[in-house]
Amino acid sequence: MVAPVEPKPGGTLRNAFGGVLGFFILLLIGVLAFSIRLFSVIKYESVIHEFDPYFNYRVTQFLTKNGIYEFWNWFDDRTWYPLGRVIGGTVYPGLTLTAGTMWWILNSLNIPLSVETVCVFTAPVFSAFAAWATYFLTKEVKGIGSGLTAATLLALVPSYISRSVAGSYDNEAVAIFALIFTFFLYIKTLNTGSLFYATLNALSYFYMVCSWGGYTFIINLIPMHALLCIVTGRYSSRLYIAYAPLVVLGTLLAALVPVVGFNAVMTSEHFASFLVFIIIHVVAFVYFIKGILSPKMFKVAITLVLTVGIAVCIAVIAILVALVASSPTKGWSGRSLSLLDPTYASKYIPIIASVSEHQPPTWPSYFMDINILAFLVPAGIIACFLPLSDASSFVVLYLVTSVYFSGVMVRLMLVLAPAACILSGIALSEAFDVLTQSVKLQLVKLLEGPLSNSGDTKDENSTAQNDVLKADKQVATNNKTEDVKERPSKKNRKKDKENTEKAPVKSHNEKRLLALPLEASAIAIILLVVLGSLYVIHCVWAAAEAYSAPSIVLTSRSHDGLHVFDDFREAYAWLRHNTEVDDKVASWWDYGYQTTAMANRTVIVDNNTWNNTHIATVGTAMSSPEKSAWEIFNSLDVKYVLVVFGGLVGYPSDDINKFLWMVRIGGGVFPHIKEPDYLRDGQYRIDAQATPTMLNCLMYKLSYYRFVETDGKGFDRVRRTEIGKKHFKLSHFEEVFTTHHWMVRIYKLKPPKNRMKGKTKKPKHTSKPLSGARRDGSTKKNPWQ
Amino acid sequence: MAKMLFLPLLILLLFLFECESFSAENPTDRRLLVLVDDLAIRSSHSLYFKFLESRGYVLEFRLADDPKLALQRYGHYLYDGLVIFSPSVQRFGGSLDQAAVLDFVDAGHDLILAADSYASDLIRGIASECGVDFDEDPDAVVIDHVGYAVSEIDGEHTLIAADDFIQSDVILGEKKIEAPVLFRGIGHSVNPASTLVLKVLSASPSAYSASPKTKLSTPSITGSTIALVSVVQARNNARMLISGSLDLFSNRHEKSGNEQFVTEISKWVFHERGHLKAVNVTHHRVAELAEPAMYRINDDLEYSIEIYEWSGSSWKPYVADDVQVQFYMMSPYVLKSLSTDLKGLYFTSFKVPDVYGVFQFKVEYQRLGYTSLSLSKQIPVRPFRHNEYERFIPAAFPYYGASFSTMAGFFIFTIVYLYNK
Amino acid sequence: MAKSTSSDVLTLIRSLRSAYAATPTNLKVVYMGIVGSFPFNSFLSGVLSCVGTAVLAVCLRIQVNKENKEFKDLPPERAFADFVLCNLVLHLVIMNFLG
Amino acid sequence: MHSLFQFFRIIDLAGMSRYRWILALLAIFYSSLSICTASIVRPISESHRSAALELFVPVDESFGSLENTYEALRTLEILGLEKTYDISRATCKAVLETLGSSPSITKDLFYALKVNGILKCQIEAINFEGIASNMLAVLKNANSLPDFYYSIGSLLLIKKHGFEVILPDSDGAFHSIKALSQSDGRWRYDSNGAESSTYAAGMALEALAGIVFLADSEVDQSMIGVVKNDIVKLFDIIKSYNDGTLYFNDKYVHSSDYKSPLEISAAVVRGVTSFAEVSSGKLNIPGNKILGLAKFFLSIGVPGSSKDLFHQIESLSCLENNRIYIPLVISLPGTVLSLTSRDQLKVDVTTVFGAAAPPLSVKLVQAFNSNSEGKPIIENQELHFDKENSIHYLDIASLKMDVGKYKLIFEVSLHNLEDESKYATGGLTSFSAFFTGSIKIDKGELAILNSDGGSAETIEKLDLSKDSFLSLSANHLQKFRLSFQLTTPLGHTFKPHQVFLKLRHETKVEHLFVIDSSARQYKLILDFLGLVEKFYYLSGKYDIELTVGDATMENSFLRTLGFVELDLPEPPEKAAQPPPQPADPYLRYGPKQEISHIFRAPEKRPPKELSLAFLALTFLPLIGFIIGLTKLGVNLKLFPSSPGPAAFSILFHAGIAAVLLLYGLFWLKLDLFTALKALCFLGPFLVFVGHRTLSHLASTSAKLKSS
Repeated sequence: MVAPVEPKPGGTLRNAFGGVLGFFILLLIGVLAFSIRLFSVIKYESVIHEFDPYFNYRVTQFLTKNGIYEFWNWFDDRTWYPLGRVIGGTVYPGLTLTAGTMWWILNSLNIPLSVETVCVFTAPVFSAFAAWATYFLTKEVKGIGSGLTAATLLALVPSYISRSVAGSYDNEAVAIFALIFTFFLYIKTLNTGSLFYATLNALSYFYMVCSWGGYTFIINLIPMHALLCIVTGRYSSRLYIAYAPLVVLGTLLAALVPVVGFNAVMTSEHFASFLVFIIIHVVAFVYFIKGILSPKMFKVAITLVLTVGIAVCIAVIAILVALVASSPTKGWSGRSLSLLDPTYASKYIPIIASVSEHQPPTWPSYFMDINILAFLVPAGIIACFLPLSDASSFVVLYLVTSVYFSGVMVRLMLVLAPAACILSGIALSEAFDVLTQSVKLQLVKLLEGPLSNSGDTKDENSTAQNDVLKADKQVATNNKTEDVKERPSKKNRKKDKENTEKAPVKSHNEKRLLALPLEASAIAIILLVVLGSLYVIHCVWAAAEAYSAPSIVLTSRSHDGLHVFDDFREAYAWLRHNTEVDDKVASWWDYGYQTTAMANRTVIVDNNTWNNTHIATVGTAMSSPEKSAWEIFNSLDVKYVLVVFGGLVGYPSDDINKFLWMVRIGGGVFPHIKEPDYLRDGQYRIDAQATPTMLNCLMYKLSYYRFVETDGKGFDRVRRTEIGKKHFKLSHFEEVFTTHHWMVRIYKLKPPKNRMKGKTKKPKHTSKPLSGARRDGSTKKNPWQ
Repeated sequence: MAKMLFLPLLILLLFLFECESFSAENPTDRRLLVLVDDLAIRSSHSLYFKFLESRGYVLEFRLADDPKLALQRYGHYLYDGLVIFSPSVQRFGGSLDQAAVLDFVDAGHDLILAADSYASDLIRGIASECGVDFDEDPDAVVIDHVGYAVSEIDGEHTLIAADDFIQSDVILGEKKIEAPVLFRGIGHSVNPASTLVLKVLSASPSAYSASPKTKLSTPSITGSTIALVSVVQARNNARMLISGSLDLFSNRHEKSGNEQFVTEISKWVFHERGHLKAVNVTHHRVAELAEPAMYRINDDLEYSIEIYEWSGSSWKPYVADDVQVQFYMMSPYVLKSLSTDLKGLYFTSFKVPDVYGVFQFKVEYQRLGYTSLSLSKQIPVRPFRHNEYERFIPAAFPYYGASFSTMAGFFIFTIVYLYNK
Repeated sequence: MAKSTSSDVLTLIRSLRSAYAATPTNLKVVYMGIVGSFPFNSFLSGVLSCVGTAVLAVCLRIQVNKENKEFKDLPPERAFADFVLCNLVLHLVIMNFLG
Repeated sequence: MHSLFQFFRIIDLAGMSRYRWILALLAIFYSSLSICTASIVRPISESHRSAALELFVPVDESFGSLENTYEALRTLEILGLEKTYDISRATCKAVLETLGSSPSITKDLFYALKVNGILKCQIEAINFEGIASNMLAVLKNANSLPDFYYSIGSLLLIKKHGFEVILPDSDGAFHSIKALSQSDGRWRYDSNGAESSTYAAGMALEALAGIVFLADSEVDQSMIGVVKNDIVKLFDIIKSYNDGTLYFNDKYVHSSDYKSPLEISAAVVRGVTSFAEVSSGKLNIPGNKILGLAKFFLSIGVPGSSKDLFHQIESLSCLENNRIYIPLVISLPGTVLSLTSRDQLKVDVTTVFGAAAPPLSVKLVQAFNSNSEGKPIIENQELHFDKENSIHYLDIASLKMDVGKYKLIFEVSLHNLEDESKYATGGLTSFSAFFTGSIKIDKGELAILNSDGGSAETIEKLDLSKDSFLSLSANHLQKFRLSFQLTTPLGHTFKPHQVFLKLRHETKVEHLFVIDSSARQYKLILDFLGLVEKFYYLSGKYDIELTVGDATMENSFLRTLGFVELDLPEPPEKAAQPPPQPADPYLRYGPKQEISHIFRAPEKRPPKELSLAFLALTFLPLIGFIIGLTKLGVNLKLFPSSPGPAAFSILFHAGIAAVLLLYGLFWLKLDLFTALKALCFLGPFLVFVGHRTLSHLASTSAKLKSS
């Protein structure tokens, strides 16, 4: 809020000034959001980060090289050998297309940036956009101030930084922006009720669908909100306009995205929207006839309509139930099921449970990711409830749902973060609002106190009055400063009224309220500022230390300085330069994307885990004894096997630690792999107590082959034990490459033996000397006889 | 005189055959090293050696314990084939040992190994490395009291008349061997799991392998499981002949099947017969000629391959009706017999399955006595492109109609709405 | 006076139109019931085109409805322009999806 | 004394063998062998002659080089084969020009003379003095053994031809050759060559013999004595094969100048015999070594190559008439004697060429039964002599010997004593002979016993002299008993070497049982209960196969007795799997079953008419709509009258139409992006035009309102 101690005519000027200021603040927020994500580039280098980004990067390269149509129809024969993968049909193209377009534009502007650079910086750029989108959204909800605050908070929020540092070139980077922007447009439509925004809304929803699987969150949240409004009797034709076209257009557009395709109407994630669609029509019709009919006629009609409507609903529900019951996964994709029932994945789909970011988060992670916002959010909710508008109710709904989801999956913290930011933004700005006002009034009182005798209340009233006027004026300016294109809708106005009412109410009983609150409010402000600065410090720390490590290059600080482990790229470079182009490399699926992207070799499975049995095959091979593993791999034409091993340098997320998942996933499809065989009375160990099955499985052998040669006794730094079996030979595999820190080890399958041995029993030793002596004496056998 | 002549000849031949020694283009062996433990064998088996020389092989005779023995010099082999006629040698001389011999075989060269009524552990070792196990009892020989060769001086019935040959024209030649083969030596058993070993000559059901001198304990191998002569074709198509008797190759036993037997089988071992090669694998869409980098599902394709057999001097077209091609992805989706034009060309055509993925054209041709052909060629099969699906389906006409009618309706509506009063 | 009549006419037209737009939907659903949803995309686009136009028509009607106080500050021409835009987008998508 | 000699060999051999306990065994082995050899050698026979005729065939009436020619002629001559063809013309031509060309290689000259010696070409033209003189010249400054050999040889031949040749300094030559001799009796090829060879020894001796023959003056005996000593030493390094034949060989010869043992021995024999010819007095070489050599040459049988044949025949002929010992070969025409067809035990004693031996008598000293060593069965049986086909024979029927393998030890004693010093008979000679006969098989019976052992469930008598076919059945609680009895013609129990019972399951899994003899009969009891494990719990039909065979059994047989139907308990967990049977190679290869892909069935299409009908139906609402409009009496009154706005509004609708048309086209053929491009051009235009139109309309409506 602008300080109200100025002459009246300066008002417009001041508001213009405020607008410009706001614009610059936004600009700065954008810069901030962009620059705080550059730590990774500064501290490390401008590289693509962990796993999926490499795939996106590869796809982008393909796109920029071969054009959109080739990309659309891309059948990739270098992954999921021998099944191959229809990339065009199974990838969310949003991110790729965005980066591709950016690159194309830049090049057509003769700014020769490499594709990689563009990819690296896509995420920061879009986080800036996201901040702005947040601004607009929050502004729609609670005015500029909270908008700016929310934008600032989002620009800094760690959980979003974790997914959008420079180089983490992943869907979420773009999707969060799309998400917020879609919500913004929805609210906008809701507020204005203009088809134009409805169209834009549908389009941005389309972009969201292109970018991320999380679009189902939108297509479920918005119907929920619509339903909420209807139930709470807040139905308005604006709601209809905001909702109905979105469903129709959105569904059509979503169906255009190959990866979604008919799922947009077939799977149960989307059914909610259709139900609400029908309901809203019924309701709309009810209101319509209510408008044109006389009340008593209306009674009849209403019953009729309702019956019909309910009948239709029931019919549809019946159909849906039928459909759902028919489909095996109850029409829900595994991930969304695990959202509804958190224990589902761990029970049925180990492949989903195996991904660390699908685990439920821990409390510290909440504090880590949305630091103080966690405390501000409740305040924000309260602020939203006085007064409750469609928009604020939407925000609250958004928050509640996202809190639930984030409780199920760490990954969905990302969805929670914007909601938290918005609400705490609202909370903060409201708080500042109140406090600054009281401070201002206090100051006025202090200024005027000496001149007038204390008993006279009139001029105080007058001051109060012109305060009111000022407030009014400034409210008016508020309204003016609001976007000129659309007139302020009633609600805004109502809200502002209330703002203004607050002020005089306060100002009236100020004398009683503000007896001492100058200090109190001042302290409160200071506290808030401190709080904010704490948040900032935390965020900067998170951005700099926690989240900016690209997991392909690792560093470790020890007493003798900084160590850099660049083993992954070493290994992939080796593969690229020392193997045939058509060789197949088998590894656990985590490394599939990197292998295809960095080593350009065909892989069996990769991080796009679309075929469970194929992954299970690899898992089975890894957990089988050497010979059968060799047979499995050979049947897949595998030439090289790549394992990641942290035992030497203590890199915890290596294949031995992931091994149990391989066993589970493999056992899920091939029952002869049983998890208990690998566990010594329930716990997983690789030392002398380990089970023989464990000590003979391929993964163990490939990881610990020749490990004992490093230090005398083969001490595993990750598991902190000595390994169980130390000296053994490999009969069907040969080690071809091991990186400098032994983090990646590459083995080659030996060709089948050229000859087949016989029984190879050694002759009895009792008879040997006799025969020997008989022949090699002086007397040979007469060759002629 | 012989010295004067032999040495330069050998050198000349060495230089001559550097270029066209054993090779894919000319698989017949040329230079053979014959290891004997008594040079007298050269005269006692002279007929067999004479035959080999008449086939154009260059024989080099060495004592098995010659300290200057070496199979390879400067990393490449001096010989194409090895004939080990030294059953009693305990260890080879020079740089030669069991491992060296096996490496020689694994390098694709051929081997003839003859044990005798005694075989040293070295010989047994080599044999069992190739999947042939001689009877462990060192005194055991094959005895057959029913099917023995009648002669007034041999009463032990250790010289047996075996006529249980393998039925294969490739290995034993077209001409049937009438007279039985006279065999005196030790029997062996082949590893039943091995798909590479073939019993060429096996004993009669009444035979058994034991020492005729001592009283009989349970013999380890009896009856027709006793293999007298076996051949091994390694995976790299190196061929080995393992015989339990050196006597088999000697000059005696005229008017028996021996001579024909050993000559025919030697031709096979030294790749004069049954060596196939496949060339010019081509595949393309019907009505196209260029080989595509990728097929689309439901394409019609044509596949062709040329197979030739080495006749000992030149490549002749190979004629058979059982060559098959697989269109293979984890399991064969299409498996078709190829039809041939009797000039070595085999061809077929089929429709690509409606399953996309990385397929392989596999030709796995393994026949008794022939070198195994196994080629596979990788080819991806992609699904339809977005614009390759069928369009304008009559079944969908109503939908089209609806869409367009709504468009028309919309158009009319705009006009009407705007200008109506 | 004239104003009101015209608006009535418009109302009628619009309701007529939405009714009209709805009919093919039912038709098509019936048809699908008969022949099965083979070219599913065509079916979908067909249905949704009708639903879409209907919905849009309704929206337009709501917006230009004079009784509706919410939209006083939204001139009918602008509403119409939005309507046209929305329709064009809709039909583009439908055409793309029709296959 | 020979046997003593053999024992020495054993001692040093035992010394080299690491295992103490073998010593005794070997001692027995060798001592048994030390009574001369046990090998059967036949003298030169018709087969050699026929082989010679096959091997020596002249190509365009010559045998190639003179050396070969000589070998051929010599062999044929010895074998006494009349030349069926005439090669003299061509060969003599060669001989003549070889002799004619004065400075010719001594070797060729040598063979030319040899050939000439056989062919007797008319060679008056040649001046032998010239040849002789330059031979002498060669001899004078010869320093390598071949030079000596050939020059002396040719001089010898010239002398034989009748020209007088005088060797001036025979002692000198003798010494210079002797200088090449080694301590162990071998010789070197030339003075500076290190390696000593037995072959050289042969040449040297022959050369020396030539010198002694040519020597004008008597070579002094001391030298000859030394040489004789060398010869003895040479015979000390003679080698022997395991069948007792003796031969000479060089330790290691490089393969380029390879000399087979045959060649070397032949050379030695030639040398020694010829030296024995010329030297006065007797060489003391043990007779059985000469005999061993002879047997060596004979044991070769019929060589495969002409050279081998030549060496064999020539050296045999040298042995046939040498001054040391003339080997007499004792041989048995047959060592397998059937009792049923009352064969005779025949022994014939001949020279190597099968010529009749001097009068002698053969005695069967001892006969051992090989499996019961120790006390002889028969002793000192004189063999009868059959004059006309000069063979010593004995009726085995009279010997009362049962079937079996025997070791027979014969002794040859010459009648008149001076032959003792002429002939080498090898003293005692042992042979192993087989007396075969047909064995009587009876009391054959096959029974299935119950578990209690006593009571038999089924008993089948079987006659093992012919194939019978029984079908039995048993379960795992029962026993299987087979018993029979074997008796020799003389009524003793007979213990054959091979008595097998084989049970073969349908799945080719075989189980072999060796039946051993209890008291007088062969009996086998199979307790299935103990065997289920061994039988891999395989129930079903087992073929029963009995094999009885022995070297001395004339009616060895392999019989299928039938089958037994076994039912065994179910295999428990982790029972041993039966061993894999080798896959039949004929089945393993061969074409596979053809596979063809089953394509997805296309979606079912409705009849075209139906679709068309519905197509028509879909247009009905449109028509209804238009009708409705007309019914409502819509009008375009508001259409702007003034030209500008009119144009704009027309353009506006044209634009919309264009866009819709574009959509139509897009659906028909265009792709998305071309359509979008076009839209990019149309869009702004439309916006602009639309804006104008609508604003105009708005203003008009506003006017209306105001008015």
